[in-house]
Amino acid sequence: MIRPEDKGLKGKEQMSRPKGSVLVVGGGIAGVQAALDLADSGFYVHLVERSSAIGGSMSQLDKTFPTNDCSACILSPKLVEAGRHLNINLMTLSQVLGVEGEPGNFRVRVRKNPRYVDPEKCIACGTCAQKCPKKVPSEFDLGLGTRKAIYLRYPQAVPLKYAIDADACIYIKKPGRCGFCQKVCPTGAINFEDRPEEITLEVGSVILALGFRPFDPSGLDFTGYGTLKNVVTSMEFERLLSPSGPCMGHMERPSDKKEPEKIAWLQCVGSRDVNRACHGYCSSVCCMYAIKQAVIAREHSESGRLSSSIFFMDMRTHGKGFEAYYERAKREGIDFHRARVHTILPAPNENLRLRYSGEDGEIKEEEFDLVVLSVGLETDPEVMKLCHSLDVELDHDNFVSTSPFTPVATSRPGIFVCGTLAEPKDIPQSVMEASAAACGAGSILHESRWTETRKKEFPPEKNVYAEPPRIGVFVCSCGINIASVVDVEEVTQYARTLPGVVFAQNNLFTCSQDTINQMVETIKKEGLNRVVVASCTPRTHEALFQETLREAGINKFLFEMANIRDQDSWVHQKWPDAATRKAKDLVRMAVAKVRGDEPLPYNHVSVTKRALVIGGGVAGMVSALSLADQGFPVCLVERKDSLGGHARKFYRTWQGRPMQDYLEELVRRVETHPEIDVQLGATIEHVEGSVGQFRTRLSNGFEVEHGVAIVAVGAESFKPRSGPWNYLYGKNPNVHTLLELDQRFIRDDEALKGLSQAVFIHCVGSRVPERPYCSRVCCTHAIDQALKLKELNPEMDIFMLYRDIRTYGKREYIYQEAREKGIVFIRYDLDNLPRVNEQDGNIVVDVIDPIIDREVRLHPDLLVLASAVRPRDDVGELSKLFKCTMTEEGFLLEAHMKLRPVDFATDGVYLAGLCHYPKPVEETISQAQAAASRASLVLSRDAVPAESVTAVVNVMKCTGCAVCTQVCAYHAVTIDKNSGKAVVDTGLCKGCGACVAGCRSDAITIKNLGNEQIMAAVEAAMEE
Amino acid sequence: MFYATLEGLRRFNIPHKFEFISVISLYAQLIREGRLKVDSSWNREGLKFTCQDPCKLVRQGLGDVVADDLRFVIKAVAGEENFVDSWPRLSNNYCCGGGGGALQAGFVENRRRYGRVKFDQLASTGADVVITPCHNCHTQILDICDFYGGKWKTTHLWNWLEKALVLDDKA
Amino acid sequence: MEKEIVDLSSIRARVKRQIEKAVPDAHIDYCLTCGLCASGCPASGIEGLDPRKFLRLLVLGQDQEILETNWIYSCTMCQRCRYACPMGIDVGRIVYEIRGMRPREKRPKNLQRSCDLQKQSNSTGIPNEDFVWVVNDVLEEVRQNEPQWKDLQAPIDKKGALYYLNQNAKEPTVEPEEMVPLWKILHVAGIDWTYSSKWWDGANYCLFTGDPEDWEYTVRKQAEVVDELGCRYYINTE
Amino acid sequence: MEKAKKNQWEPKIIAFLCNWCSYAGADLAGVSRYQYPPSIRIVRVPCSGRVSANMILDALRSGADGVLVSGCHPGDCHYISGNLYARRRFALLERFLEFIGIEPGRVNFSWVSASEGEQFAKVAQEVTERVRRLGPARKLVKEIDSCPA
Amino acid sequence: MSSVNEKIAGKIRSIASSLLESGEVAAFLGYTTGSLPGMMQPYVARDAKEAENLSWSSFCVINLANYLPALLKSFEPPRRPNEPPPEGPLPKVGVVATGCWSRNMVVQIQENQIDRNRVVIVGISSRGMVDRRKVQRFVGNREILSMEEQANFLVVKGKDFEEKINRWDVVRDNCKTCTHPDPVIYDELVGGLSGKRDIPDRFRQVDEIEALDIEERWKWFQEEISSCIRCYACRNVCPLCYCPTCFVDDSRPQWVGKSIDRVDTALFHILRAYHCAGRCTDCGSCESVCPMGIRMRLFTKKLQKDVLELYGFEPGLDVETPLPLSTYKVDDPEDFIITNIKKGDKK
Repeated sequence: MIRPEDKGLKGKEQMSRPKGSVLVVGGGIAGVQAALDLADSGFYVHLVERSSAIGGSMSQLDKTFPTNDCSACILSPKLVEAGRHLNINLMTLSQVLGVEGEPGNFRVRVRKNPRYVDPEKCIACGTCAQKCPKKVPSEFDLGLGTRKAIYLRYPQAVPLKYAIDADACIYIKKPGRCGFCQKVCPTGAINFEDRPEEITLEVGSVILALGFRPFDPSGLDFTGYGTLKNVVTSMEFERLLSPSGPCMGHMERPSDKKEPEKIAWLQCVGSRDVNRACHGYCSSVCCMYAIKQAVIAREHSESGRLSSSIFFMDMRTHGKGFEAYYERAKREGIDFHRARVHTILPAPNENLRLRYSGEDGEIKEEEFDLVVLSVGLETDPEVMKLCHSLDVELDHDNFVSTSPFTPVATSRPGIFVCGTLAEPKDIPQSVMEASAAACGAGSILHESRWTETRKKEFPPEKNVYAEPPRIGVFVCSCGINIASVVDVEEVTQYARTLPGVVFAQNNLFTCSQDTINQMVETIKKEGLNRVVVASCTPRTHEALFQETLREAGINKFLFEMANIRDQDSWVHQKWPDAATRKAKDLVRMAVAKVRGDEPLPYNHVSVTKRALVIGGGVAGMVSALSLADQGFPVCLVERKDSLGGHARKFYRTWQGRPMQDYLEELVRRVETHPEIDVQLGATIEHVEGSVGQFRTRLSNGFEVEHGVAIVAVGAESFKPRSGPWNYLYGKNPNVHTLLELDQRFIRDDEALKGLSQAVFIHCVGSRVPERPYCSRVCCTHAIDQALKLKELNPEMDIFMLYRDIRTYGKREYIYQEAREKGIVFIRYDLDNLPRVNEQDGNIVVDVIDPIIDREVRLHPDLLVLASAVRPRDDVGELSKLFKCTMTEEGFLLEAHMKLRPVDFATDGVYLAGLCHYPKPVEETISQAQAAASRASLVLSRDAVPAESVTAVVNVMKCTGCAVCTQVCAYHAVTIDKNSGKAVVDTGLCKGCGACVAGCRSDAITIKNLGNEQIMAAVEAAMEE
Repeated sequence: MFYATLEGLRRFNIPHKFEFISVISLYAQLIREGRLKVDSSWNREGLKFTCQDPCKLVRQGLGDVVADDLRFVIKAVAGEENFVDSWPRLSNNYCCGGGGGALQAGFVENRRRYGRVKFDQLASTGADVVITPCHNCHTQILDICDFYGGKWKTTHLWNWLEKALVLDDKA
Repeated sequence: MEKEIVDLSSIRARVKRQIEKAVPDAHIDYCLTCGLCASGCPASGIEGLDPRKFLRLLVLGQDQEILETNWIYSCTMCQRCRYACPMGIDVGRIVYEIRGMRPREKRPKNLQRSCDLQKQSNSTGIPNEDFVWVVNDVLEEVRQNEPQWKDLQAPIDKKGALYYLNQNAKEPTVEPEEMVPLWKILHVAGIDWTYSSKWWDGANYCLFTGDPEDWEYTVRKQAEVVDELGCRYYINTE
Repeated sequence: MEKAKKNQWEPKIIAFLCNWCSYAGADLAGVSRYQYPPSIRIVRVPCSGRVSANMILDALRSGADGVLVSGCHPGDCHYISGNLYARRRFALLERFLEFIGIEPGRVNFSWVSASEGEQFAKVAQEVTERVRRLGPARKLVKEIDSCPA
Repeated sequence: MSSVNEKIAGKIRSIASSLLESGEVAAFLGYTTGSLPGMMQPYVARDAKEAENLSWSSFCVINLANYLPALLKSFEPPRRPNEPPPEGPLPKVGVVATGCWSRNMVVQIQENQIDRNRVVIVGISSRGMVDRRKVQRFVGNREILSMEEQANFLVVKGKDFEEKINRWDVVRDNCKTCTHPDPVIYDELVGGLSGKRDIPDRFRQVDEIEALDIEERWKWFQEEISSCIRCYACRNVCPLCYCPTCFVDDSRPQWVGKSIDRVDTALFHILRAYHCAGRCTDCGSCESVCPMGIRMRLFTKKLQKDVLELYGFEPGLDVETPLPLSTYKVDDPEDFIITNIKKGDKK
């Protein structure tokens, strides 16, 4: 530890070399992602979490929108990874007390609270909790269930170590009174003498990822929360749905444990409420989670009779895939009522009665047996205190203040923020920001990369060539995800009868840390040399289990998965017997296949330390700078003759920051950066190679070798030149798109001041059949423009014709400001579109005001169309070059909607900006920084792992006919000049198997995926 | 009306030396202090009581505190178990429909239509007695009870308080 | 309501502006048209209106309709809508302003008369002497008929009493015996209290007509009386 | 609960699904809880281009009542063009099998992307119905009684 | 022997002997007369003298391309698998090629089985080879002792008969439907070229089967192969079947059982035909050598038809156009693929 007085002359020297470690505060998904990004790109990370386990709010969720992924299932692997990461020092039950120093050189005081359980000794057997006589409400289950005084935060907790709640523990309060846990603990892990400890960490930068807490509606008496038993919050409802929750996923209502048949969701509880909740912001996620809960609740409904109603103000499904999710929910019969309810009324049998007014004013009443309050997100007062003590500025809603151009930087240099601590947001956005914060935190420390990290060593691998197969089968219940449909016990017993299987067992959660650890032991103890896990999909969990094999000293390729959840229990819920039979078949197939598996080498590809960034807009430039600032050379390719992209046309951000000033500075920095080579007027012609070693040819003939690529090619503004969304666009000179009006703002068009009436039409070409997504930015943009017009001429009458106002997050304040300034909002529907006509060259707009149900006629001298953001047509070509996929709408599709928002499924290729989905500039910037962070994971290394599952030639059978060379898209197979036989370059081979299917002679095969193995699986499928 | 004076003093910034209190708060205070001794044993039949929370006194006046006082007094007077609360209640209770001058303004049909909500709410409590600590509420609730065929008795609190009074060495 | 085209070549919304001038925190424009008020209001549907429609007419400048509708007398200004309104919009307050905008002759006669009477003395208009007489008469009767209450008090204009008690005009007018229980209660508790012989009425209908001057006048009078009597507490029975 | 009638014959169908699109689509069907008959046995292959005629015939020989091969839509192949080579192989095989008397519907091909969970469920449903209409496949299966006991 | 054949044979002999004489080729692959009437044998002449044994007739039914790779290989010095090939040119081989043989050679060149630089192709436009079985059918059970070829007739003689048969009536099916009788590649030409033939119903046999209903087709297929004895003559004679280990012999993986069970036989024929998809030049050797008279050409012909129909491709016409299964077009037909089941309808 360096004391301040020691600094002197030496201090300066030390300042020049920053610390190589980072503090991440908060172990939710954002904190975990930031920690993983940093730890994987050369920094040592201290991850401090207040509770006894990481996972945060996401671990409490049942499912996540819009993919309905099981939250725990997708989160677990990340938590386990963070928990096991060699370069992450996980400090649970710990609090940051203070941070001193400056960027590159912070000293952090951390208080480690006692766990009273020695984590080295605890095997999480649970005997202690069984014996513990003290029951207290479980905070993880929000008090709906109980836990003991010695407890695990949740079943898949990381670290999977029990902890004693000192406030509840009988012994700690009165030593000598209880102490059962100590008596029964088989490993002697209980340590009542554990004391708080204060330690000092030296880090170079800090990331705050402290998350949110759900709004507590107890203060809103009209909700009846706390009095009417069957009124619950959305977070409580997540626990009611969750298989690990208080009713094991059976969805029981609190009053009588009966399954509800009619549930209502009330939106905006604690959000968009300046009166009672004092939260004027929109919590951004509630609309989607309510729809998700409504959809999922139906699946949970055993009676199958569940009806779900959602009462809302504006439906805010503004994210990628959200609108489609909403539409599907509507199709599937979820009732959506555009109405808010004043008071939840009691009805007989503890039911609840909702009285609401239709948009037309008609009063209706409906009875429900459960009401869920869609509560908003707010900052925990404890967190506010910490931020104050860290000198990190909060806004008036107590979120951390950020600026649109530095979206993850706090007011204190060297301290970064991500996730919901800065503004309510969904998981992908939080994950994106986490990577962006990691980029920021790592950026200032890049000189010290790899100076404080350690390297993972696996035990030597056992040679299994000569051994007969000894297969272990692990059958997962996945809570009840599998076990509620498939008879997992029967499957486990059946597995034991299969040839080569010497061990089989059933686990509640095979991916939980304890099962993983136990699996390592089992492999060793039973001398297993092949493993089959029957659980979920290998697409998410294969890597985790493969690493487990390595830890047990087994080559990771001696592994197969049987997908008995996603492709069995979840899709055959009504046929449990058949699903069980199918599960057996799947296990038998996996066992048949694993028998033929052979150990494979772990291949590597050396990394060309250069990034190719495609697109010279804000996203591209920010990614380029973020990488270049870390010392990585970048080739930035822009198809136009100048940098700037879409942002050239923007007047200002919704926070009022002028865009062109920012852009000018950004362009200057890019153009003068020594590490950035800008290629203007060029497009991508040809790409070959793969992660670590790409070679790309540009249209100008320039060739670039690079290790990674970031695609940031932007999008276009939809111009409704004809068709139903035309609204006189291109026909009357006073009809503009948003960007066209921005142009007028940019050039200070005086004529705007003279206007007397302006009308904005929202959703022009968005949320319509041909473009069924929400363009996310237009509501905010249009409202900001309306405000700008009001600035120019306060007397101007302005009307906004909208379908739902989607000013999510803090943007809600400009919506409020707009109303305050007298801007009138009139809602319209697709079946009641505004009609725009011309009378003597003047624009006339007719629209029906649904509240008074009367036709309103407007006479604007400016009509602004908030038109859609549409994907560029040439994105398809580019995506093919990089082997990336696209959504149905034509945006680029990330590897995983929730947890890999800037990665492509193709390794080493990342995306940022509008080509991913419409988004405002602050999100574009954070995504660009996130992409840079992800890219630095590759660039910071000398070599990255390459495909092991590659093609291999049997020269005895090869005729040299060269079909394989012709069908290989990677030029990985060639005919050897000497032998005349095919040879495979394993560095290039991706293991697709096109060559195998093309070969008539069975002379080429894929390792561990040969014809014989596939035949074995197929034949196994047919045995009964 | 409580609010008329309370808000009048505040809004027009009228100078005054006194403290403006509600008789309900006073009852509660006196009972708590033991200055008023009450006994609910008179209520052998177990008459069920509920109450109206006058808007002017509760929501617009002193808030949930006075509404809680009201319940405290009724429970003391009629027996804890004989109080049936309504929903919504306290500061969130419905207006009876007679307020705001509605009783004076005419529009009887409208007033009763408004009062239907109050009627249904009170009727659903099954109470035998509805305590109305405000004359407007009293008149309106009497009227809707009669008009919609309610079976309860609409009264002021003082009648029952008087009934429950324990008079020291008076007898 | 008949459907006519609302032509908004420019929004005047004079009524709205007038209210905003009088009540700077009225926040009429904050309305999200979420319908929470309408769902909770017992007056929803009366006269074809509800709080949300009412606000909407204001926002869209349908001033004539606003000034003419009698819905403003079905709204009891109870402020329950405001209680839960996410924007805290005070429809009651707005209604108050609009009631005040009506010419007196177009206001409900009885309501205006109650206020006018109140400005003279009390809302029923019985002379103050009658009130004093009734109180004393009833008191005398109780003292005589109920021996245990022979000491019962009903002081009027007792200077320096700790408590001032107002009296709703209904009892002395139509059911004088209803005054007695409270006297007894106060008596048992040993409260030192007094009525006033003027401005004794506990009700105040000038709150409902919409004229702040009238309201102010009546409250001011009450306050003067109480301070004159030198009471520390003013007990309101409503 | 068991809706499938006891006496209703449930075919067994081998589905070769490419890892990147159709297998992911099948996962998504699960994640979205789209229900389809429990007749499909999925064999995960890296790419539809990995699937040869031999594999399809082997499935039928092994007793599968039907075969489904599903890959990425043209242009979406994770391996650029595997599905396009496969498309030619499958086109010829499909026609050939029909030529020699293997019923259309025994061997099926589809494109299902990673985002088409519902589509996958529908394909599974459709293929199951096709195969169910055809009844058990015996043409390329050795008769049991011809084997020595 | 007809004068046509004599002329051709003479030309072949002279070309062969001069090639051998000059040392341009180390061997010359052609035909010699067999021991039985109407039987011609492939023959390798290694010097000018042996070249005199070369002959030609309408009975040259075996595709000489089948022997070419092995013959070429025999002139390469032995070397270990990874040893570089010897410096300098290797000995060449001369070969006689009709239309289908030459097309077959093109495929083999595309598939690296023949080095074009090492073959001297003596092209002959085919008049169509005669199907001995058809001739036999013509004369019934009677034993044929000699067959004499005239320009357009065959004179078949037996112990007590003599039949004059219209030659075209007994020409093989594949030759009758041949559209490219001329050699597509050659170094020397014997006789003239006859040009591309337009055969409107070249797939008539396939069409007829296609017209049957599904069960009839299965019945036909089963009957067609029922007599198969798995002798693999068809495979052995096919120049495109050059795998070192044929799938029928392989046990890792074992795609097909080795028995003559109907299923094993069916799979053998399906896979054999499928392996020829897009490659078979319809030389007819397989049928010609089948001892059981199985018309396995129908299978390959079906594939040939589909390849032409779907991809507009005929094998062996040039060495540049890639083989159909080694290439693709983005807009290849895919109506057989389930792409979109009506959106939005949920049960």
